[in-house]
Amino acid sequence: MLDLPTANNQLRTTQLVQVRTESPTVKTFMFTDRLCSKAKPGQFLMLWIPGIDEIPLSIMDTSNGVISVTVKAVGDATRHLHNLAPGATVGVRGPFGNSFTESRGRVLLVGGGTGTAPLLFLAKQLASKTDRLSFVEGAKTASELLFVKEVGGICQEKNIITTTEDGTAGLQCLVTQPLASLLDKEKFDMIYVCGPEIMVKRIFELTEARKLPIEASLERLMRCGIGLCGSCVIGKYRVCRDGPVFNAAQLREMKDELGISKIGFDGSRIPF
Amino acid sequence: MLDLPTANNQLRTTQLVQVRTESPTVKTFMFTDRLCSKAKPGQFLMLWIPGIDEIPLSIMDTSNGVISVTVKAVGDATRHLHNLAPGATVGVRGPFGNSFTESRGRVLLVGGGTGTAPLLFLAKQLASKTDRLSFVEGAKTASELLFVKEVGGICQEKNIITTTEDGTAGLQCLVTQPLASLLDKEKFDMIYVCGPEIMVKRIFELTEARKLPIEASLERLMRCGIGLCGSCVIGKYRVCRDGPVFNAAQLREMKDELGISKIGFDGSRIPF
Amino acid sequence: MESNALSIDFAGLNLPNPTMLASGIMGYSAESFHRIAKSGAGAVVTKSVGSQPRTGYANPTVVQAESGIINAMGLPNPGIDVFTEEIKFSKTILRVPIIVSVFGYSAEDYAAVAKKAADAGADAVELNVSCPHVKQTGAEIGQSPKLLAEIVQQVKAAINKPLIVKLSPNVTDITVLAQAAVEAGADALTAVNTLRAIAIDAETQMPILANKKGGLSGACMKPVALRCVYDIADQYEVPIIGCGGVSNWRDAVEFLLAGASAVQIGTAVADDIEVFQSITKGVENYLRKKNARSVKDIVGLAHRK
Amino acid sequence: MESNALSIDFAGLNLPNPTMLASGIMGYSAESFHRIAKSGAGAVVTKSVGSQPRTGYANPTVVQAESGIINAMGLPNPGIDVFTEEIKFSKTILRVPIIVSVFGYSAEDYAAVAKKAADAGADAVELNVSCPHVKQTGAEIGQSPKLLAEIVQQVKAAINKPLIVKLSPNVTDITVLAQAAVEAGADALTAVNTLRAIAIDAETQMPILANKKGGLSGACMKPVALRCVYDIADQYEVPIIGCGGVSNWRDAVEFLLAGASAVQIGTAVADDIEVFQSITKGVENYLRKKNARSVKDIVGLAHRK
Ligand SMILES: Cc1cc2nc3c(=O)[nH]c(=O)nc-3n(C[C@H](O)[C@H](O)[C@H](O)COP(=O)(O)OP(=O)(O)OC[C@H]3O[C@@H](n4cnc5c(N)ncnc54)[C@H](O)[C@@H]3O)c2cc1C
Ligand SMILES: Cc1cc2nc3c(=O)[nH]c(=O)nc-3n(C[C@H](O)[C@H](O)[C@H](O)COP(=O)(O)OP(=O)(O)OC[C@H]3O[C@@H](n4cnc5c(N)ncnc54)[C@H](O)[C@@H]3O)c2cc1C
Ligand SMILES: Cc1cc2nc3c(=O)[nH]c(=O)nc-3n(C[C@H](O)[C@H](O)[C@H](O)COP(=O)(O)O)c2cc1C
Ligand SMILES: Cc1cc2nc3c(=O)[nH]c(=O)nc-3n(C[C@H](O)[C@H](O)[C@H](O)COP(=O)(O)O)c2cc1C
Ligand code: FES
Ligand code: FES
Repeated sequence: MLDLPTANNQLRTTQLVQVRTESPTVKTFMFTDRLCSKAKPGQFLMLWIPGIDEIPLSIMDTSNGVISVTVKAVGDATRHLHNLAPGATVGVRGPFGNSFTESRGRVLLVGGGTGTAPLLFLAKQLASKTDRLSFVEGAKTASELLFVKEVGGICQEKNIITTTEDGTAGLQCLVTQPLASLLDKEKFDMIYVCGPEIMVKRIFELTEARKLPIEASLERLMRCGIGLCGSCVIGKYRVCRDGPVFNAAQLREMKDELGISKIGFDGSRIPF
Repeated sequence: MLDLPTANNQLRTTQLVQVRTESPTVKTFMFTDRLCSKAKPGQFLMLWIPGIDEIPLSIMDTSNGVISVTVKAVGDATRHLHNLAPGATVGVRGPFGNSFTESRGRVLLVGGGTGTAPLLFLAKQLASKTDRLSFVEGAKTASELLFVKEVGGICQEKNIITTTEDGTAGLQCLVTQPLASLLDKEKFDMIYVCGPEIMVKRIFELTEARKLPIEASLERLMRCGIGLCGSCVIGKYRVCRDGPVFNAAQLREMKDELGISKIGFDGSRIPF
Repeated sequence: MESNALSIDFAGLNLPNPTMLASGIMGYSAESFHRIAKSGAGAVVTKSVGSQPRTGYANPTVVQAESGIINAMGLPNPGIDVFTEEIKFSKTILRVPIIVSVFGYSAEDYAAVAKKAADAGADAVELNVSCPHVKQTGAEIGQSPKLLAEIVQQVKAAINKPLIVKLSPNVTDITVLAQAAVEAGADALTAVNTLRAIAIDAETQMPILANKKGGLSGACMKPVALRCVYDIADQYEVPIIGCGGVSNWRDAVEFLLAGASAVQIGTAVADDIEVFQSITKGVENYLRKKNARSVKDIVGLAHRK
Repeated sequence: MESNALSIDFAGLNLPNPTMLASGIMGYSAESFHRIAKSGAGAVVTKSVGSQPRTGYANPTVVQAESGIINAMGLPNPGIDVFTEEIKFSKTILRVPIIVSVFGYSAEDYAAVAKKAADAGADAVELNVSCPHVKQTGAEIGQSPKLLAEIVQQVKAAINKPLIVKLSPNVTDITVLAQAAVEAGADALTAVNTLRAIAIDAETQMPILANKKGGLSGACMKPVALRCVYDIADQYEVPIIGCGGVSNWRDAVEFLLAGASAVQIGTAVADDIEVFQSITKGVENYLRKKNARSVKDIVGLAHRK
């Protein structure tokens, strides 16, 4: 059983111990936190950037009690975060949400953008437990392909596919493109997905057509992180509390919204 | 370590499962209570008689998870309690306070009135652990001698002395009277006392004169039971929190008040 | 579940049981209300809606306190015009009453939003009067008997659905506000909204919430909310919904005994969305044990001499 | 322990550290004050004393709440004439200031008691204005700016020791009361007393406290007490003692940051009488870590823009 969300909800402040640049737009931030060090792949935390904002971030690593989050600078909060150096104080709540189930057999992970981060955490956990671990990763351009080295250390090269939109590395296409044939060619016992919602939606269509099991991690506007405020609702589910990881049956229930609309800051439904 | 008082302070309601008449003025009330079933000899509870009062009572027994308290009808609350039958609802807080230390060797217990109750609890605990268990008990008259049978089942007859003021049983004298010679005659590794404060004071004088170890349980006006309100203060100690059991060193510190004055309902010092 | 002992007639609404979702909890979408109803709620209250959309405050909007949470969302809501669709859709799928919580900046504003909500099918309207009033920034409308009465009168005139006024606990004497609301025509009262509070972080030496101050809810405030209900019920014969710190059947029973006819549940949803069901079951057992034939048999019993 | 960083000058009193025993906690005897001082308190406040002895309410006078307790003692106290002896004796054995808490039923009554306390050697007087006022039974004196000002003026005129007014949180706007007290001559404020609350027992269906209603204290009320201090400090430059839910150094620091210059500790004494010492140590470490040379360097920092 997972902890009750309010049990992990106390805000703790901690100092950044390390900041690593992963790409021109992405950095990994490391800090210690006792509660988050027990987090499972798929869970997220709320990171407070004092005086600026508090944002949800997937946990990328917990080894040696050091928590890592991998963040893309997309707006005000993430840009401020990118300006922080080791020693800076941040606040942490969590871990929150459910986690990926632990599958055996042949497993496929599909990551887009920073969605690769929680999948890397998952891959490390599954490495010794699965028969085969395949990884498909996409990005706009070569320099934005995250964790190429780390993934290479876990999966055999023949089980890794990378795509870029500009063709600067791997196949020149969207990450969804090589998937159709891969799914036709190879048998997978579980497909884990994390990335932009449109990508998740496409991949879900592929797995549905083939009746394949899938677990996808979703992102929604989050405020409370503990299932109260309703900001993160999709269909009948709260992404922060019932997710962020959803299985095929659940994704089916939310197909009127998945990749189509989400709840905006004012609670109204806004199209993607 | 004992539980923090506030951890046991939640009021629970429970039903009386049995009421036993011990003497013309004393009854034993039995009920179940999870927290109190872990109580140690010397600890007390606060018993709520709904709509009437809440009073401190020593725990007399916890066997089979059934809590017993032995109560003398002396005023409004205790008389109302005496009128309750099995099935009646009462409220319980506690257990509170410290407990008697667990001595080995030759042990003497001296009880007056309902003060015999916690000593009986203690005697049961010590029976198998001590070399010799002696019991001295006093009352006004034969019918008020409590737990004569139970004490007889635990201590050898030669180690039991009873006194009554009217001579209807045992020696005709105060319980303190046979003590002086007993203490001169036999060696004791610990003397436990519970009863009216004047009795405690006299016995403490006897043990002090002989430099004998003693632990005495005291009674003071109690309201909060958790060390806040100050109603039960004697010297620098709170009977509810630092006691009710005090050792020789502590009794020495409070000798200006022991058996001399106590704090009344209005917080002023009133003489005994 | 729809046992007779549990069902209540509350200010004209028929509730299968006396538990309701409190305003502001998962309160935006028909699907959420549907799920909450399936989790056993006897009625749902929507997030407070105003005449215009509001994005609310920046994060942090929620901070954990000892046995409770402090929130300052800033009333994010899509505005009544957009929300009308959600109300209509909700009515097509919900079997329990939907109560629309409204707020405004003036009596006219309140009345206009309430009317739209009622026209869209709201079974009742709840007035959230704990938001700061424009002309007198900082102070809550729910702290002024005069302002409150004015708003209640206008809203009452604008709708013919039950009107519930949700009172603020941040007042010197809640019975004065209760009286103002009832005399102005309120059909029922919800007692209470959150307690004004703040959380400060020692490390950064600043208030944690982006809005600095917020409202305290959860188990920690129950004794205060219960006292508010007790105080009102002691003086007025108005139907009351108890709200504040309810998280189990015992809490619910305490509110009923204090004089509430129903309870709303907010913060406890975080730890268990099935809380409505478990409370209803617990209350049902309790009624059976006490040989009470109906929830209403125990309402206000704590006031007996 | 008597390090310079920790010692404060509070409204003319010299405290070795900014922690104080709150009124009503072990507050009757010189020996208790002595023990509390040895446990590290920088000052002690006595139980509230009136002109006449009072036996207080029947038990139950205390009931446990979630993360706090509710009490209704009914101001048991021996009356100022008897208590004078305790003050005098306390002065002979205490090395920290003793603040005598007084209450009354009229301005004259307050002034008379305060004068006797001051004459007996009280280092300061704290006015407990959270008790019901005779002419207007039920309402607290601390809820009426006018009554409060009257009392403060008369007491101020009667003594020449620092006068501290302890405010009630059960008001619509605590800054109004703070202003009334300060303008009437209060040298400092204590914020706050307990929150009005009730506990009801589901089994017996009755209020648990003999007095039915009581005051909620402890960790659960900290966010409200902290907000009260923050609100007052936001508007006035008066020395404030934070009170309500302080149980560790972090709580104390939060109150200092909110604008308090010292803190009082009540309920936390139940679980640990050494709480004064551990808070003082924690604050000392904190100041060192923050390179602050004195407690006063951090007072009110949470108000920076
Ligand atoms: C469960 C979850 C896990 C996430 N994990 C990661 C991660 O590992 N790495 C990463 O880089 N990003 C992650 N995100 C996204 C990240 O939270 C947003 O990029 C960030 O909040 C943007 O904030 P901003 O102020 O920089 O951008 P803004 O300019 O404020 O907004 C840019 C976009 O970010 C999104 N956003 C803004 N605020 C929030 C919020 N409070 N909650 C959710 N989305 C918001 C909105 O879509 C918005 O349009 C995750 C989001 C969720 C919900
Ligand atoms: C730690 C402790 C353990 C006790 N254990 C027992 C026990 O096992 N059996 C037993 O019969 N009695 C015990 N007592 C005494 C018992 O609490 C009182 O006899 C009882 O409170 C009397 O209440 P009343 O209303 O019947 O009498 P009242 O008429 O109210 O008072 C009679 C006398 O009882 C004492 N008393 C009254 N109220 C209280 C109170 N709240 N706290 C303490 N004393 C009070 C006073 O000395 C008073 O003068 C114990 C007391 C303490 C402090
Ligand atoms: C996250 C959150 C948002 C809230 N939003 C609203 C709101 O929009 N309107 C309102 O009247 N009350 C709102 N409230 C207050 C609740 O409805 C309720 O009165 C309060 O939380 C006390 O109940 P509880 O202890 O069960 O949570 C909100 C509470 C929380 C925790
Ligand atoms: C048992 C008890 C008795 C109290 N008696 C008084 C009192 O006589 N006068 C007073 O001003 N405050 C009294 N108070 C209130 C405290 O001084 C304090 O304001 C309140 O408990 C909040 O602080 P805390 O959370 O640290 O306990 C009492 C509180 C308790 C718990
Ligand atoms: S973020 Fe509040 S419900 Fe999910
Ligand atoms: S009974 Fe309150 S301090 Fe002991």
